Amino acid sequence: MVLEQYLRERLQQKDLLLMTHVVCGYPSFEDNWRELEIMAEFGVDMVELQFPFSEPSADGPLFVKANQEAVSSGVRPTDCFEFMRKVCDHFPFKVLMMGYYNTAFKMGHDSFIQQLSAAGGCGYILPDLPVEEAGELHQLSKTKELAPIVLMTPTNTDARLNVLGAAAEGFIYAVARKGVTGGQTEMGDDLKTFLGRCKQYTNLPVAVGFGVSQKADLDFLRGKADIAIIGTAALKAWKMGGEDSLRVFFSDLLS
Amino acid sequence: MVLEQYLRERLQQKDLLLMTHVVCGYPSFEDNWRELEIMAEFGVDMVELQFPFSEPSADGPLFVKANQEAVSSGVRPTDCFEFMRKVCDHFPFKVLMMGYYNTAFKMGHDSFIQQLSAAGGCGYILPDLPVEEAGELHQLSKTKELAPIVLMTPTNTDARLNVLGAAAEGFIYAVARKGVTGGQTEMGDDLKTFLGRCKQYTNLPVAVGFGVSQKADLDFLRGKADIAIIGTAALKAWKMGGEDSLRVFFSDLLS
Amino acid sequence: MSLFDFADGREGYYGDYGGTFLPEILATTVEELRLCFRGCKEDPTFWAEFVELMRTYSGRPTPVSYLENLSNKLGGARIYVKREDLNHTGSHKINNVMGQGLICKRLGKKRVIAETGAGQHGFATATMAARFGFDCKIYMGAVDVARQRPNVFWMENLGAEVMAVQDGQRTLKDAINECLRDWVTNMADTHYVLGTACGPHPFPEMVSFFQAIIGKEARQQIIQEAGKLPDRVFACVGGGSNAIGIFQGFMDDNVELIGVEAGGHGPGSGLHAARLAYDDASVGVAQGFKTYFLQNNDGNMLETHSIAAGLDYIGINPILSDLWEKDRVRFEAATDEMVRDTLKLVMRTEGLIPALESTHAFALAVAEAPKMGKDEVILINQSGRGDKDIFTVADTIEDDHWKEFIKNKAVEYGA
Amino acid sequence: MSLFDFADGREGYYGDYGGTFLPEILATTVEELRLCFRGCKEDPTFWAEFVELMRTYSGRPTPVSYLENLSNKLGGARIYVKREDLNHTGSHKINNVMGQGLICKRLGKKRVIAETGAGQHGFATATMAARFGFDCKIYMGAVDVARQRPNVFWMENLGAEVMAVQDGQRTLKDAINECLRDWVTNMADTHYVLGTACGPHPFPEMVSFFQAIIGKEARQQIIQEAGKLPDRVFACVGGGSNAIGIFQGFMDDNVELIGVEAGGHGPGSGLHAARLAYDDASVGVAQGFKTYFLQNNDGNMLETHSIAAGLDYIGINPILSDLWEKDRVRFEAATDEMVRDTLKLVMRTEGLIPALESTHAFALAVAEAPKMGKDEVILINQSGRGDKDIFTVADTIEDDHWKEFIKNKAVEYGA
Ligand SMILES: Cc1ncc(COP(=O)(O)O)c(C=O)c1O
Ligand SMILES: Cc1ncc(COP(=O)(O)O)c(C=O)c1O
Repeated sequence: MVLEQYLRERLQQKDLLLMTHVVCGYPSFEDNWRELEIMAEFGVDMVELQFPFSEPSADGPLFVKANQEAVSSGVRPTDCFEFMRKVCDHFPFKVLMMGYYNTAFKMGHDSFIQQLSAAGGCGYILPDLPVEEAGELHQLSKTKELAPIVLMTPTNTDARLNVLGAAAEGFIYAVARKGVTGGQTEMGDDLKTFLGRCKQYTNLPVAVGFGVSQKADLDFLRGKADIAIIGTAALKAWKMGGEDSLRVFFSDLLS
Repeated sequence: MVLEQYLRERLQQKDLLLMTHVVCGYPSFEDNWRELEIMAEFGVDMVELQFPFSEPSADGPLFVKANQEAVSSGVRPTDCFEFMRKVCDHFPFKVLMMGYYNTAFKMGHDSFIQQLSAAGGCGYILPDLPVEEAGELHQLSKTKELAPIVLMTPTNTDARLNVLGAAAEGFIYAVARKGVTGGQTEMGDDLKTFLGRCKQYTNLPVAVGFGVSQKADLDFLRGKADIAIIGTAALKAWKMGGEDSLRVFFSDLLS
Repeated sequence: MSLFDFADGREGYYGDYGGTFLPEILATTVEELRLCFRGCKEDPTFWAEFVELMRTYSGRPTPVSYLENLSNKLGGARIYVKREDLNHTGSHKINNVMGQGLICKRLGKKRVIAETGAGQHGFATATMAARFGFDCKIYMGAVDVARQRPNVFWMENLGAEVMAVQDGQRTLKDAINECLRDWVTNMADTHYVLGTACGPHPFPEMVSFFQAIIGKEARQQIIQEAGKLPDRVFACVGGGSNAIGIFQGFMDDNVELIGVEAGGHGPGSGLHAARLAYDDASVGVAQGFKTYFLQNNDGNMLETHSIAAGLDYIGINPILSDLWEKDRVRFEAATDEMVRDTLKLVMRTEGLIPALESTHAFALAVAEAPKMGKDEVILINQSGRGDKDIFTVADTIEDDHWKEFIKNKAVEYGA
Repeated sequence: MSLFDFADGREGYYGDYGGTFLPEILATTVEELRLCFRGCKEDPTFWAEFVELMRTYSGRPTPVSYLENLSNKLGGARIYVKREDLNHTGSHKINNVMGQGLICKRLGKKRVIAETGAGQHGFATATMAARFGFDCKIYMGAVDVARQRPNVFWMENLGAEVMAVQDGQRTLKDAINECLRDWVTNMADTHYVLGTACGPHPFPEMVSFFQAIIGKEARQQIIQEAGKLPDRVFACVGGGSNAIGIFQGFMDDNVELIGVEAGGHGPGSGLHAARLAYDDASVGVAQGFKTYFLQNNDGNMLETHSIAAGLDYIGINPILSDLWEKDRVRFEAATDEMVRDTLKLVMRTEGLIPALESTHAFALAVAEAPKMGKDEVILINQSGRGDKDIFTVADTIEDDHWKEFIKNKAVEYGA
């Protein structure tokens, strides 16, 4: 797989990779671009581009607002694919589509895979699409070497982690805690145990998301996971002070 | 009986007697007095002094208001008896107590009869006291030669009129129509028939009340009844223009 | 014990109370009504027709619910509730009203009138009139019209004309006077649907007859649910129809019956409607019958007050006056404050919202239950539901969100 | 015909519709719920416990009433009504809610959350929580909080916390999203009491299971009352729980089933909530399940509208989507205007005040009855009572007295 291979290569050079997140068209595609430039500056390895959806039920307040404002300002999936194409052409990091299943369902699985591939994406994260329902889409993904990202969570039983591990490709998205995006996560023994359990059921690189926001979190994760996912924290920084504060955020994070 | 005898004597001289009505203390006892003076001037034969009650459910709007205002300005039954004493001492006409049964009930039958007699009244009209319930009071009345006035109404069956006739003393109060005081009454065949029915069941003089308000009514009643009862119409006249308009009212009525 | 055998020959009297004190013009109408009612009462198919109507239209039998949480919390008697709140239109008033609808049909009349205080009886009567196809006019004191607008709204939409009575205190008793005035004028085609077990004979008997359906059901149900007869039965007493309704089920049993009146601001305050529980009432005759009234020494009626509009009445069911004197029914009063607290308790503990009237019965049960044994059983009559009381309850608990909401609505309406 | 045998092995699917589309974090919780529900469904004592609870607490069985006046007036089919309005809290929502209360108890959880639009489901859930002793938080769109304040008032007084949701359109669908967010955070001690037969499996099946009590009762009752099965059964469809509830009673009979959606301002207006009756919806996946949604070509949800807040929803019961495609259920829509007229008609003719939601079902029945034979029978599900709608109804009929009353109240409140 393209994505897994990419990650493994990067992991040769860095002990903890970084994936960041951008909500397409929020506040605007121009802002997105400037965010991405900074992320690239700081050597981010992967970026999720979230396709805005009207019912973002797994997201926390900040992303909910971002989704809604993007939808109501008229951001459409075609705009997002177009933007993705430009991003992939220009930046060195890998790009994943992130969003809710209805966006893919409504355009049709075929069309979704086709367009994602054409836009240069190398996978997708659809948090409301459980593996049982993902069969056809995962199958189609293979034809374009796209990685369907599977999430593992602390509430999953071992049996369930086994099923999830078997379905996963590219990397595992390990959800650091219960709840929606944007809350606080305690980096402690529970998380460590959980990540240990994940590793039992997958050989793929493990990315940790939900509440990763500062240097200490990265220090904690080093050695226990392969990728840190920065979501809400970066958007917060951007909203606070644009480019300057996003730069400060990343330099603190990676200091 | 004192009252019946008085009426029979008067009927020797006039073919239709007149009974009028005053709500004690409304608008004031002074007003009452001036009304009575005019009534006396016009040769009225009998007057009902209504004792104000808080629940005057058989009265129409004008008398309802009169009752309520009198009650809330503090007019009490003792005041009414006192006033009656003065009226009886001063005027030639006969005076009846008119009111609701609770006034008599609450002071006690004995006390009621005693006070009424002491005040010079010669009978009482309690429209919410049916003859079945009036036994004790009627009995007591005899000791003081007070006449308990019984009402006959157009809805009564013959059997009922018979019962009413048997219980009556002084005169019969014939209610000219359904409804409460103060409405319009059609002086026509129905009333004629009804008065005919009344006469079948009583030898007492018959007074007609409810809606008698003008000369034409008196003309109609002459020969069919013995007494005309003027209630609301006189109060209306008084309220419109005091002494002057009450005088005009009576001179029109008796012209 | 039959309340209505009139063995002493004084039909319509319960001890010294009751009777018929009406203008003579109504004698024939009332006699006609009395005879019609007698016929109905003696005709077993009539009761069956009534029960069937209430079953299919109003959802009877209403259940008896066990309040386990409240019982445990209070730590004494087991508390059960007869759920008259589940009736169509939300209170026991519908029992009487549908019964009188059947009577009105038998009388061949086409128009009904009714007084109403809280609006529950007017609402029920308007409903009955719509269902039976009668014309309907509801008399309601102007003060009550102003404070019970939601009920007025529904009455009008059900096709009734609602007349705001401007006389007297402009509350329930004045509405009754207006009804009597309408009736003496229109008795030929009009039946007066009196809303409680007051007024001239045969009303107390007739209303009790229909409301007896509560007690008949409740007796069977409580035996089934609780495994025994109740030790005490609590009912609120306005005019006294829901109370006599449930009490009749237990007349011959060793069951203590407790009527709960509106204590308002408490004894001595002059602001209450407790006729028997406090010392302020005396025997009188008004509005067609003899009973205890809140009146002054001259026999003029006093102002009354209660947080519950439906209990805010000067007189009381003459049957209850008699049963009280005979020590068969105990009388207590619940103050406005007790009622407020009890309502909150019952809502949170059991998910029930009793009408403010009914909450009076709950209040006394809550006060007495802790002192009773765990093997003892209390039965409360929940005469109605409290949704209707939202304005009153919101006012008394000073709910700011509600006030905000109303203010915003007013602005929407161009205030 | 069993709707829930899942003979094709795709548990939770009804044809192409249904399924479970939730964040992975909820997988274990939903599986636990599914297993608990399976256990309950297979345990006959559970159903008996549920029926008993509904009998003693909510007054079930609710009756079936014959509307003789309306039938005669329309001159066609004989019209009967299943009276879910007589339930405790005033609608069929309580059936589902009490059932889920029992489930929650079995799960050993101590806290419930629920979304609500009109407020009926929130009111019912707050009631259930008080009765079961659960903590309770109700999510309600801020727009709905503003327009349904009376229900909010009672929820709060029943001890629930009501959260005004400020996201999205700030109506029902946004409240569902908020519930899902709460649930993914607090699933360990919290049960999500979904209010209609939508959402992820097992909710559609579970809600249908409890609401089936309507159809079970109704089938027996209509045979008893009308002497035959109905020819047509009408139910309004918001999420689709009362409809599937009554329809299940007649699945295997030769009975036409009609679901009535919110036609709002009519077809083509863009202001309605008709998923199946009009052409505007398409299949999608949102809020945990696959069904027809009112969405645009990108899969983003459209704004919806109805005079009845409880019908104002983007999606529809997946079982009904399937039954519609299989021609087992016919779908129609009633416009706001039809609903207004029908409400007036039903109030004046029969003394019933159906909820605006339920009035949609009446509207279609009234439209079709005249064209049916006198020997034919219509059964309408009156899912709730309309008292709760007083603000909406008063607004739409522009009642000036009501507005005056509110303005005066506002002044009293210091406006
Ligand atoms: C719910 C409810 N309970 C009780 C009453 C009091 O009436 P009664 O004493 O006749 O039952 C009323 C009167 O309106 C009422 O609405
Ligand atoms: C009275 C009533 N009927 C119907 C509905 C619609 O829901 P459903 O389609 O799930 O029965 C609601 C929803 O709030 C309601 O309150």
